[in-house]
Amino acid sequence: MLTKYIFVPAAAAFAAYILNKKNKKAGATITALVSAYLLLSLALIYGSWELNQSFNLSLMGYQLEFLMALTPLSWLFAVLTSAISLLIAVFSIDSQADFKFSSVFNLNFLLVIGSIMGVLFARDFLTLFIFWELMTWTSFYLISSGKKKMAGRAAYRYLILSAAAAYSFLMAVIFIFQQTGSFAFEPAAEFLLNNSAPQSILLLLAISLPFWVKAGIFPLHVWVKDAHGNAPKEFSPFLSGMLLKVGFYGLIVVFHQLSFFKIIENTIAYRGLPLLSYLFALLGAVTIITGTILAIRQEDMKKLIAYSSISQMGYIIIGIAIATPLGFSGSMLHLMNHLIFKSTIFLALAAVIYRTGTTKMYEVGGLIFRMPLTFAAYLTAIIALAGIPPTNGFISKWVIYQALIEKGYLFLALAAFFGSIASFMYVFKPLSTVFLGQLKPQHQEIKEVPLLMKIPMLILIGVIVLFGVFPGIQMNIISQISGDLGIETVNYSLYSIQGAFGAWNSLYIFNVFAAGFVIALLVFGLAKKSKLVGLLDTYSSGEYVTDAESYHYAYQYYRPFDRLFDNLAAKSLTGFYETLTANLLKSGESFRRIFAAGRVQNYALYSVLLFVILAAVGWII
Amino acid sequence: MKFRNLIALVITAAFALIILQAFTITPAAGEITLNEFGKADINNRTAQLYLNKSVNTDNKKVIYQESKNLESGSANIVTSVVANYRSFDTLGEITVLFLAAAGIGVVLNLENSKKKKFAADDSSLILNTGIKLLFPLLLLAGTYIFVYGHLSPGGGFQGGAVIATAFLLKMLSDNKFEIKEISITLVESTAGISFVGLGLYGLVTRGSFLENFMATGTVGQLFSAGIIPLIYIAIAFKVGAELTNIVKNLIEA
Amino acid sequence: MLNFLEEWSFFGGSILLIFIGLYGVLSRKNMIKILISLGLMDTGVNLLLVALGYVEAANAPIINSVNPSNAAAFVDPIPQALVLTSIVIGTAVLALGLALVMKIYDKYSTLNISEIRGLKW
Amino acid sequence: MPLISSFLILIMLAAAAAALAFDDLLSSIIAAGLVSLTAAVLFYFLKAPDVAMTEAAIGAGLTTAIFVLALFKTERGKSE
Repeated sequence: MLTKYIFVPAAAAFAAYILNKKNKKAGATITALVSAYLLLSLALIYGSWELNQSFNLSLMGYQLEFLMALTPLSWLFAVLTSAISLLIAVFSIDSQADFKFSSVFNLNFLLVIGSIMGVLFARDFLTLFIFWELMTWTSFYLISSGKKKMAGRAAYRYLILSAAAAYSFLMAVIFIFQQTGSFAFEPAAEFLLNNSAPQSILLLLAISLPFWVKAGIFPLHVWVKDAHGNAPKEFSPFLSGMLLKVGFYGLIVVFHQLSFFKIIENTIAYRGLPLLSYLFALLGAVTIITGTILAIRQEDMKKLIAYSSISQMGYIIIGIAIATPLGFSGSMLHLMNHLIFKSTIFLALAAVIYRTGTTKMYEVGGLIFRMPLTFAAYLTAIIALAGIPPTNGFISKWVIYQALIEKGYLFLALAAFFGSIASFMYVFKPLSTVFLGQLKPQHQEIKEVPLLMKIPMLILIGVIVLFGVFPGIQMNIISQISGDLGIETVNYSLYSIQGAFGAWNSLYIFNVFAAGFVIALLVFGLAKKSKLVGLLDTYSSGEYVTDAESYHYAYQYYRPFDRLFDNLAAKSLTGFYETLTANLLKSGESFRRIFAAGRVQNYALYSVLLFVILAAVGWII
Repeated sequence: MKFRNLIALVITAAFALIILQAFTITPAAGEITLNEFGKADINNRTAQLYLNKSVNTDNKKVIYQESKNLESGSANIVTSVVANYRSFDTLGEITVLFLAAAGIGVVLNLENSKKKKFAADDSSLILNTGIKLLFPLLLLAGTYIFVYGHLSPGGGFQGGAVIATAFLLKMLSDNKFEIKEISITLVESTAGISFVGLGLYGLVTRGSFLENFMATGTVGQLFSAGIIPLIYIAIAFKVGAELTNIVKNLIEA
Repeated sequence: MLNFLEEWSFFGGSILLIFIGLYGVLSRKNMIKILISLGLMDTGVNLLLVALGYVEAANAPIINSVNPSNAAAFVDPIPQALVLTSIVIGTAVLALGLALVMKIYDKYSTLNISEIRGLKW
Repeated sequence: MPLISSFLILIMLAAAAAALAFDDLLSSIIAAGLVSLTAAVLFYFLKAPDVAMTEAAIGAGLTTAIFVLALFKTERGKSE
């Protein structure tokens, strides 16, 4: 009964499309209902891991077999998908009026959900490929339906990278199919294990390429910024929260279920880790540093958070690559937590954009007085992102640090620490410029967002703190996953996790923080209040300052810090790719000049010459 | 001689040598080769079936003015190939012709050009009068050629070309003579539609496109050969209109 | 001897005609001449095809009072039928080419193919 | 008959060569028309009256006329 997770959203998609033409809120409502239904029925099949389904299709004389099965891993991802889509759909019910193509948005959104479900339950390459492509295409339409001019270009870049990677996937899969005669995972894994190691590694790298792209790991991260920054504001949380994570799902499948780690087990190692795995972890470290530095320089809030997403992906890939029990658990924890707090951030920003209509940070300010709940959601989320207890972000990072220090990977740990500290720098920038500071005159009349937008943010705040105190809830499913994949499980209880050098007990920490919070609240309530004065009520040496904006600086917020990295950032990877393309085109141009100098008859001459040569060869042979 | 011509000559000569080789080589056993000149073995070619007017490979004898109700009633075998056995092919070919004519119209873009007539005002009286006399005769000759296409050499293509030539001469000699675009379009599309309509009628009544659905009559009589004369008339009008259109476009460009 | 002469005059002649046309296409600079050469190639190919279907001492494939039945020897009608349409289409294509030449002449005022700047860079 | 056809083919080839060799385009076109005309006669010798007719009407007649038209629209038209 796994096909219903695909076909219910698909059927609902068209219903939503038609009904949305009548009523602008119908589409998002249907999306929310379908997501809730999916969430509910997924909860009901929790634990029945033997569930599987296959159906045959006869196409032009070929028998195609589609295999689907439920594993703890796919269950977790499916739950995350439906949960986040539920929240986003509820959030977007009221903002549909902003949309020019809201019917198409809901159609594609439901199709994305359905195709992600298809990817997650697929047990053979063909099914995986079909739904993967469907997901790519539908999300391509979603990204390109963004309001900005750049949206189409960003989506195009995303599509080109995804398509190129998908072709490499397809080629490797067809090669394997030729050898084994089946598309299913198990015979493929068996074949790859018994094959010569270099070839297997190459095949698996080709298979994993689309997942690297989707996860946005360092050399392939170039699509992430523009896609996130230009996607519709309701889709950005899903894009950053879920779509990137599907890449990690694919990577875990390749690494464990297709036995990539078993194949490279006996290759050259560095500190007990196969060199290739270490390389992946290193890529993660580079991703963290790149994403962090570039995020600090951003002026657009959505692009800033997009870079932050890139850097957080680095943590996840490090943990997955080193594949120790702690590392894997940390990665999965961080994966979930990142999904939660990043969606919160994007939803808070979406609320800001919904009210102000701009994504430039220096065009807004002082919204704390007008949108306090949004501010609270954003604040909680960035505390989690920066990894400060008692939020969930701290725990996952803590577990990853433990895993890195346990094995002594110094550089990786350094990158992780750097990313964690510097992350507060870049998330503080929107906090300071958007919510604090001076309220712009044109935003005086702004109100807090409607109730339906508040609810998802409130839920997410609650979840952040809940998982910050009780990580055992997450560890339950993670231990099942690691058991399923053959990784040792970490000792844990409801509120504590056993690390390499000691246990983490979040209940103590939470109590300490709660006590501190209560004390601070008491001080705030009892002590003398600070007096709010108007910004212009100040002495300025006899000059009158009439422009409030002069006191609120938000543009180039971290200029002194940026200056340190100016040279480095000038050599960005996007620029490198662009130079590469330009040089390639130039060399092609010069090649063309030699052979196609613009004389029409030369072309005729070439073709006749070719014909003569072919005929001569045929005659001689 | 320039260097470039020399290269062209050398390449052409090499090509020619290789192709000529195919005619002089002695074939190995069982190898399909070109015949020697004049030694084509009709009995082993598809043409034999068409000559016997029976694609069922039974060797029927067809006698002029006697045989009745044959598969294809045309006395001219080339006609029965063009307009009956391979008439779908012919439909495609007149489509190509139509596309070429349309392409010329598009390329020359008549709206923008200055509509300068080719014929000078002072075309001589002799030419003018001669063509005035010749014009109906040419039309008649063209009509004869395509109406008798199934009995004697000739047919739609030739007849259409003769008619187009008649109009060409008229256009060259007479400055005031003008064919309206709409009449050409009308003739052409009517002819095309009737060709396809004949085919569709065959499809509906006999089960295959362009199949003969009329009695074929006696070989050698004017009213015989089923739909072949009809198809050839359609082809003649279409080819005539298209060639006229091409010529008209070139003249008025 | 005579048969050999005839064979080589038809096959060799038509092939030579094709290659004269090909040489013209490759070497001439004048666009109208290139089109003329294409027309020559066309004729050569048609001649070769019809010559391949020729049968010695046979009749044209028409049943009439001179050849009252299909028992008489006929030449192959299929190449003839194909060549019939090929000639018409060849002419139409040449006319299309000429229309292009006229347009190019309007723009560049030259028929010389190597002087047309739009094709160079 | 072989002699006549061989002779005609020689004429045809000579006319084809002349069509390429002439500097004057009008002469070239006329020579090409001559090629078509001889080809039409050769088709008749090859027992292909239908093709001969087509070649005479279209190849020799119409094509030549179209070429001449195009010539007068381009190079010859310039001197007027």
